[in-house]
Formats: sequence, structure tokens, C-alpha cells
Amino acid sequence: MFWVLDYLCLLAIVVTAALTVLQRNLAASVLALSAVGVVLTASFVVLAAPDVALAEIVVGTVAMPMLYFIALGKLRTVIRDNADLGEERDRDE
Amino acid sequence: MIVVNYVAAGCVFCIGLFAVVARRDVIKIVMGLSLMEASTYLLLVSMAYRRGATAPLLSNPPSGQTQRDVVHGTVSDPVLQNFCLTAIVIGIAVTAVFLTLAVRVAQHYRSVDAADATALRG
Amino acid sequence: MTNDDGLSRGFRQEPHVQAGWHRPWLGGPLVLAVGALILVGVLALPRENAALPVIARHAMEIAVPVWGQAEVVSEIVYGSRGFDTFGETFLLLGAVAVVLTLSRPREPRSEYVGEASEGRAEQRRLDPDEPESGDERKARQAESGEESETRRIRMSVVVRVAVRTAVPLLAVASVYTAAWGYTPGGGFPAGAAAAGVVLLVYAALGHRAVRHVVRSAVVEPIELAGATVIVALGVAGIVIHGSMFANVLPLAQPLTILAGGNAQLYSGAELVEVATGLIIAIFSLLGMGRDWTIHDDDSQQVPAPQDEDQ
Amino acid sequence: MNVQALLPLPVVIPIAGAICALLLGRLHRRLPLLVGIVAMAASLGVLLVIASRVLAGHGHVITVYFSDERPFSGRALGIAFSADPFGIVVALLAAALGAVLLTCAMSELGHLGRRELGLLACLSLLMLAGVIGAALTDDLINLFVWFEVAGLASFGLTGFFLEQPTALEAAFKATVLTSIGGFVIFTGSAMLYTVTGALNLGQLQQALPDTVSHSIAVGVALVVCGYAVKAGLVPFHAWLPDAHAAGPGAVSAMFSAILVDLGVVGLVRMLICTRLVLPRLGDLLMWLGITSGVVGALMALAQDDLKRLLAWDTVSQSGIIVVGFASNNPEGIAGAVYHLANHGLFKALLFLSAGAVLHATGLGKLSELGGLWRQRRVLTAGFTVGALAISGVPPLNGYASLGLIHQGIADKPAVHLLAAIAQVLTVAALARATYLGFYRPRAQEYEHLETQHVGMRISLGSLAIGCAAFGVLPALIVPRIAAPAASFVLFTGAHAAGVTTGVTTLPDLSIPAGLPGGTDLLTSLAEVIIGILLAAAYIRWGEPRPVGWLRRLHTGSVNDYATFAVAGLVLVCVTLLA
Repeated sequence: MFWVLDYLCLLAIVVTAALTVLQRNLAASVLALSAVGVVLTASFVVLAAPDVALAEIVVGTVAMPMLYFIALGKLRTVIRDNADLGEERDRDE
Repeated sequence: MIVVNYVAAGCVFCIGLFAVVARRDVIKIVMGLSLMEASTYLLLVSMAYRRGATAPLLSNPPSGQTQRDVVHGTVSDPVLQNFCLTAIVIGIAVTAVFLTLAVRVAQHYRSVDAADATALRG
Repeated sequence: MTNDDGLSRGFRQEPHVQAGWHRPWLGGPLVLAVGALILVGVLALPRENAALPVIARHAMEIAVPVWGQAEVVSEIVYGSRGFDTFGETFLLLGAVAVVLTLSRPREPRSEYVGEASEGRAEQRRLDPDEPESGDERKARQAESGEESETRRIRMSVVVRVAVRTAVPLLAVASVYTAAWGYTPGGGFPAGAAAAGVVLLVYAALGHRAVRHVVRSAVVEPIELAGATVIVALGVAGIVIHGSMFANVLPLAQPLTILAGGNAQLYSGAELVEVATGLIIAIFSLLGMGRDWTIHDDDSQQVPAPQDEDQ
Repeated sequence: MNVQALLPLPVVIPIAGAICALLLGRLHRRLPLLVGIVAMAASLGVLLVIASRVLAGHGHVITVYFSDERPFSGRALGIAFSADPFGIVVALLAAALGAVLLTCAMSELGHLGRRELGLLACLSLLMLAGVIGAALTDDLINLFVWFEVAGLASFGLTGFFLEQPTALEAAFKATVLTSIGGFVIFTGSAMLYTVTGALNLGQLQQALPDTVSHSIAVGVALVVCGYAVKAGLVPFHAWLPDAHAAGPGAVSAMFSAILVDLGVVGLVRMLICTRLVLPRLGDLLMWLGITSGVVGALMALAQDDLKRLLAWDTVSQSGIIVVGFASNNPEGIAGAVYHLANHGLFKALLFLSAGAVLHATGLGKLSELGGLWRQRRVLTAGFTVGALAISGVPPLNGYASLGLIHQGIADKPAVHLLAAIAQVLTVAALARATYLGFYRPRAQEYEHLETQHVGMRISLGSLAIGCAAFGVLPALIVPRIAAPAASFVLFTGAHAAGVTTGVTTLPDLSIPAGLPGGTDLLTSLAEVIIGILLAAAYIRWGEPRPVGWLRRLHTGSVNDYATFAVAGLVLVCVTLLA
């Protein structure tokens, strides 16, 4: 039973990691990165590491996405075309 | 077995490294490094795991065991978990610095494309 | 610098194509090779049936008798390897200082600074000079103006009420993880959670609600006070026991809140340090302006330094 | 309060200074840098007290354990600081040069904004504390933590002038490469701990089995690659010229003179641990070092920007130092330790002069400079002394240490020849820079020439005197400082024994002191003459084709630099595994 849980967590981590890299839209890949953090916490709990799980859940879901979304917000007004961010500029611009 | 954890950690490390090497988007490079970090945490905690181990906790030992049993019983390795905590602190510190730099570079070069930020070369 | 002989084929090599891949045919095989090599190394690692290293067993044995801590990982983090955490705390302080340096507003400089003029010359050459987009000009006025509309406005009443009820609970929960020395969780997760609570209040109730907490004149001294407590703890270990971070406080009865000698004080100081550090880093990143790049109406005058609260 | 208890103070004092610098920034503009200078002077004082005990007689290793931890049955949970002759030389260099460079920064950058100066002082002190901590620590993971502290502080200092787009781009590239190095070191160290169960470097050396398993080979390879990124060895070097040329003058001097030692310390620690078990690591580092020597000097010859030329020369010189350490015989290692100190001195002198030129005129390129020897005699004298010292002209300090290194690798003809070629290219690069930058007559006057600060003159003067002093008296330096350090690095037993507690003495090592004799004098002068001829030919006929290819190889994109680093990782892993 333990190993089934472990393998599920590993599969989820690898899938979300691949998703983070292959996503076109930056905001979506930030969420995928946060998903990696959450599933990593689940695997830490499974692997009997409560301390590390607490630290990882707080960083993975609060601090990391916050920093990334602030950076994205700052970038939106600076770079010329938003195609780089993977977002289409809304038509009326 | 735990080898699957090691292999998965190696895969996430390679995915992160590929993102840093092959993606031209500055924010994607930062995410690649965050993924490499995540793989180091996974590798460390997997190396710390022992078969049938409980957490290295002495406060309320599992049913029927006294503190002495836990001390000498099968527990996961607390020293590696300490290193993992250090790695998480280093990870959040480096990511904060990274993103500030990425925004400043984008403000100057007006693009998030790493191929544009190549004024220093040769 | 870009040199003028054949090397620099104009600043934009190819037409500005979407930020796609960069030589994946070269990067891919190399990364696969690294993966294979790491696989070879990792497969030879001891598996889960290996005996616990002697160091780990020693840590388990001395956790309660020597350090009075029932939580072994916290004992190692704040006790036996306290010097590692000392380096780590100042790594976080260094990261906050770097974020402050890189997101600082432009300050009046009294005399001519060679690097500044060289920098401006570089900008004219390197920065693409196309007109500012509409929303960038709005954002730029936002920074200079005091009460600007991009400053965080409050959310709907439903969210505000929900947040007002949740915040006290979350604050207590975040301090709880560090308070009971013998349960998992130490200064770092608690500090990060406390910073998360402040961010929640900022997002829901707007900047006005957290303005007093977030002012750099208030937050920075608290962080430096936390750092000073940690340095004092280390030096006390040297003065009393001759080795840094040795336990100087009397051991309370295990499994109580004061258990753990100076590890509990260390954990509390790190909580303060991490919470204020993350708040400073995130709010200075939020307040980063655009006053370092040349924009069309930037005559040589230097804008007045923004008020301290940003 | 015996000497052992003083060991952590050289790291704690600068960190306390960093806290005060942030706090006192509000009172007065120059107070933070003043606090920085006082903190570095105090740290230097404590280090001198420790060094007097460490370098007495034939050298000792003083060890202290933190948190009252005691080693038991050959393992230790606690962290150990051990002051050995090699570590104390790096720490002394960092503290002394740190104090001098902070005084220069105070005089040169004194009129920056109030908040900027507070942050500049705090970051410099954290970086210096990181280097001193890494030099003194004896624990694998603690060495990584101090590596990260120094690296993180250096990113802020690289991107300090936010007006310059190139400074921010250089800081971003440095962050990407150093972070890859950091994660790789961390994974390697954790693997070594899991296999051997030892964290202390001395105990790790004893715990490594004779037949090296794959995971130990990959672990050591990963750790070596991480520290090679910081030391600037060839496939990992691409970020170093950008980062070291971007900051203000005093900061670039701190990077090239002190921060490079961080990587060298890590490599030497791994060399000591795996000398008996992995002899291939020594040869690998020798070849990586010698390629860095040649490539760095070749690229330095072709640079137009003055500070970038000096940064490329740092890549070359740190390669030569690693060759000295990997040569595995007394002269080579003593020469490498001596050259580490000399490189710190003359590179700081060169970078200060270059920074002062940029600060005064606002121009950084050799094509725009010239004719400075009339207006700025002190700057020209400083740069010329530094160039002569690096070229190995006898009275100055490069000559003695390079002579020792060349003696050390005399038994390997190919490496010796390449080292001579690297030396000739270095002489050519520096001669070209000195002529184009200072002595060539300039057509029109400089439109803005900043006044000369007295602090700058004091710093340049003290560094020039240091270069001359280190050059004139190798008879004192080699037996008293370089020999104990070489005996520590060579005799691996001493390292493991030093780990238990207290003070252990090192075996005596006799190295022929005094200035190297006739043949070295002739080869050194020949190198200088050929170098000057090469520089003249280069100025007249411009850049030859192969140099153009090499420069086009460095495309400046952070993806390519990361690809170089990954290729280097594969190379190192394959050599150590095969």
C-alpha cells in the first residue's frame, strides 16, 4: 500500500514538472510549478518527513507562486508583445 | 522500491536542466531552476527513507512503543531531512533574487527573451 | 561590450520570434547524457534497507537527554548543527538585502558617478527605443503619484469578511508550528506562514490595512533584531562553553513549551527573521519602479526619492 | 578562552558588521562602510592571532567543534572549524584585501545615495564572511552553505548599478550558472554522505573505500563541477568575465581577488579527500586548469573593454593556480598557495586602477582611452606595477610563485609547455592593455575628468607595496607559509588526524626557498620579451582568425553558457566513472 502511494506521488511530480516546462502560457506554468510543490509535500508525508513537508507546503503554495505572479505582473506592462508571455493581447489594446 | 524515487528525482532534475538549457524565456529558465531544486529535495528525502520507518519523532511514539524503542527502531534519517530544510531556504532565497533580476533585465531590454539579453559576448 | 568588428551583426540577430526553444538539438542529447550518468550514480546508492548512519543514530540518542528536544530534526537544525542554520539565516538576510538593492528607487547622488553616465550611454545604445505602451505610462505615473489606482484596492465584502475571520486563526496556527518545540515544524515554516498571513490581508483588505506593518522603517529593524538575537545566542555559546551555539539555557522539562534550551529561542528568532524577511522581499518586489530606464520625458533631473513607505 | 574558541569569530564579526551596516545606514551616509572597514580589521586581527599559532614551527591544524559536539568512533554530527595553513592563508587574504578594498570603495563611491551605501556595505561584508567561512570550515555541507552565502551576496553586488543593462544581464547569467553549480554540489554532497555516512572532510577521507563505487565517483564529480563553476575552469567559465567586469571598481577587485578563491578552496578540499582513492581527479583538474590558462589568456588578448580583459585574465590565472594544486608535488603546491596570495594582490591592484579610470572618465573601452599617463600618474603607476607583477618580472611577486609552479610541473612536458604559452599570452594581453590604455597619445582631451580621491591613492599605494614586498622576500614566505600549507595539502594523514580535537602538528616539508635561479630567470625574461613582441604584432595586425572563432563561440546567451556547463559536467563524470 505504501509503495502504491509513493509511485502515484512520483508520477504526479514528473507529469506536473513536464507540464511546467511545456506550457506556453506563463501563468499556467506557474500554477503547474505550485502543483509540483503540493505533490512533493504529499510524497514527503508518505516518506515520513513531517518537518520538510511543512516547510515545502508553505513555500510551494504561498511564497513561490506569490513571487512569480508579482514578477509576471511587472513584466506585462514592460515587454512589447505579450506573445512572449503566451497570452494574446486583448483586441481593444 | 526506493530506486523508483531516485529515478524520478533524476528525471525531474533532467527536465529542469533541459528547461534552463533550451528555453529562451527568462521566466522559464527560473522555473527550470526551481524544478532542479525540487528534484534535490525529492532525492534527499528518498535517501532518508528506511523500510517501514516512522518519522524521527519522540514526542508521542506509535502505539505500544516507548521512546527508547523509537530511538533504536527504524526511523528515517533526520540529518538528511535537516539538509532538505536548508535546501528549501536556499531555494526560496535564490528564487526571490532571480525574479527581481529577471524583471530588471526585462525592463531594460523590453523583452523576456534570453537571446535579446546578449550585449556582453566575445 | 558589443565590439564593432564582424562579431556584432546588429543588435537583433534574427527577427523577433516568439521566445521558443534554443538549440534543443544540442541541449537535449547533453541533458540526456547527464541524466544517464546521474542514473548510474544513483542506482548504486544504498537502498531503503541500509542501516541508519551512525550520526543519525547518535542524533536520536542525544535529542532528549542533551538537548531536551523530542523533535530530532529540530534538535539537529537548532542544536547540533546550529552553525549551518546560522549560515542559512544570513543567507536569507543576504537575499533580502539583494532584493532591496535591485528594487531600490533612484536616489539623488551628490556628485558625478562615472558608472552612472556610462550606464546611461549604454542604455541609449542597448535599450530598444520604441514609444511607451499605454499601460506602462499609467503604471509609471502610478509609482510617482501618492494615491494611485494600481495601489491594491479592497476586494468584495464577502472576501473581506471571510478573511477577517480566517486571519486570526491562521496567525495562531503559524505561530503554533514553532511554539511547541517538540512537534514537527520550526522557525522557517512558521515564519513563511506568518508572511503568508500578511500577504492574505494585503490581497483582501488592500494596502491601507497593512500599511503600518509593511513600512520598511518598521519591518527592517525587527528583522535585524531577530538576526542580532541569533548572533548573540552563538556568541553566548562561545563565551560560556567555548564552542559556538552550545546550549546555554537550562533544559526545561521535555514535552513542554519551553523544552529545548536555547533551541526554542533560536527557533523563535528565526521565525521573526523569516517572516519579516519575506515581507520585505515581497513588498519591495511589488514596489519596484521603472525609474532606472530612460523614458521619453526623462530629462536629466532626478525624480524626488519616493516616500519611505513604498 | 584558548585559541580554539576564537576560530568562529572571523566569520561572526563581519556578519555582525553587516547587521550594523544596515541599521546605521539611516544615521550618516558613510557610516556603513566605516563599520565595514572596522569589522574587517577586527576579523583580520583575530585571524592573525590564530595564524601565529597555526604557522608556528612546521605548521599546525587547530580544530574546534560547535554546539559542544564531540567526534565519536570516527564520525561527527557537529560542524568543525579547522584552521590549517592552507585555509588560514585564504582567510587572511580575504580579510586583508577586504579591508583595503572597502576603504577604496568608501573613497571612490562615497557620494552614492544613503540607502545604496548601506546595502553595498552589508552585501560586501556578507560576501567576505562567506569566503572566510568557506576557507576555515571542515564540514562538507557547511562549506556549501558559505558558498551559497558568498554567491548570493555577489549577485547583488554585480547588478549594483541599475542604470547599466549589461550589469543586470551579467548578474542574471551569474545567478543561473552559480545556482546550477550550487544544486549540483548539494546533490553530490548528499550522495557522499549517504554512501560514507561521514560529513567531516577529514572523516570522509578516511571513510572512502579503496574500490570507488559509481555513486562515490558521480558524487565527487558533481561536487567538483560545482566548485569549478565558481573557480572559473574552462567549460564552466563563461559567466565569470561578464560578472567580474560589471560591478564598481572595488567590487570587481573583490570578485577577482577573493571570490575566485572560494572555488579553489572547494576543489582543493576534494583533492585532499580523494587523493588516495581517485588519482584521476588530479590529472583531470590539471588538464582543465591548463586549458583555462590558455583560453583565458587568449581571450584576454582580444578584449576591448579594460575590466573585461582583466576578468578574462582571472580565468587564466585561476586555471594556473588549479594546475599548481593538481601537480601533486611540494614545489607545485607551495607555488600555487603563494600564487593565490600574489594573484589576490596584483589583480586587486589592476582592477582598482581600471575601476578608477572608469569612475573618473566614464569610459571603459581601450579604443576610447589613452594618454592617461600625463593626467593620472598614480593610476598609470598602479596599473603598470600590476602588469609587471603579473608578467613575472623578477623584483615583483609574480616571478617567485610562477617559478615554483613551473618547477612543480617540470616533469610533465606538455603541461609545462602550455603553461609557458599561457604566460606569454598573459604578458601580451597586459602589455597591450597598458600601452593602449595609458601610454598611447590620445587625440582630444577627456571631456570630464573626476578629481582623484586620497583614499584611492592610499589603496593603490598599499597594494603596490604589497606586490613588491611579496616579490622581494620569498625566502621568508616560502618556508614559513607556503611549505606548511603544501605539507597540509600533500600529507593526507595530517588532515584526517587533525580532525579529532585540539592541535596537531604537520610533518616538516623542505622547499628550496629564495628566488629561483638562473634558468628560471632566463625563461621568465624570454617570456616577457616574446609577450611584448606579440602585443605589438597584435596591435598592428589585429585579431587573427582562430581568436575570432573562439570569441564567436561565446555567444553571450545564457542558454549557451548553461550548455557549456552541462557539457563540462558530462566530461567530468565520464572521466571519473571510466
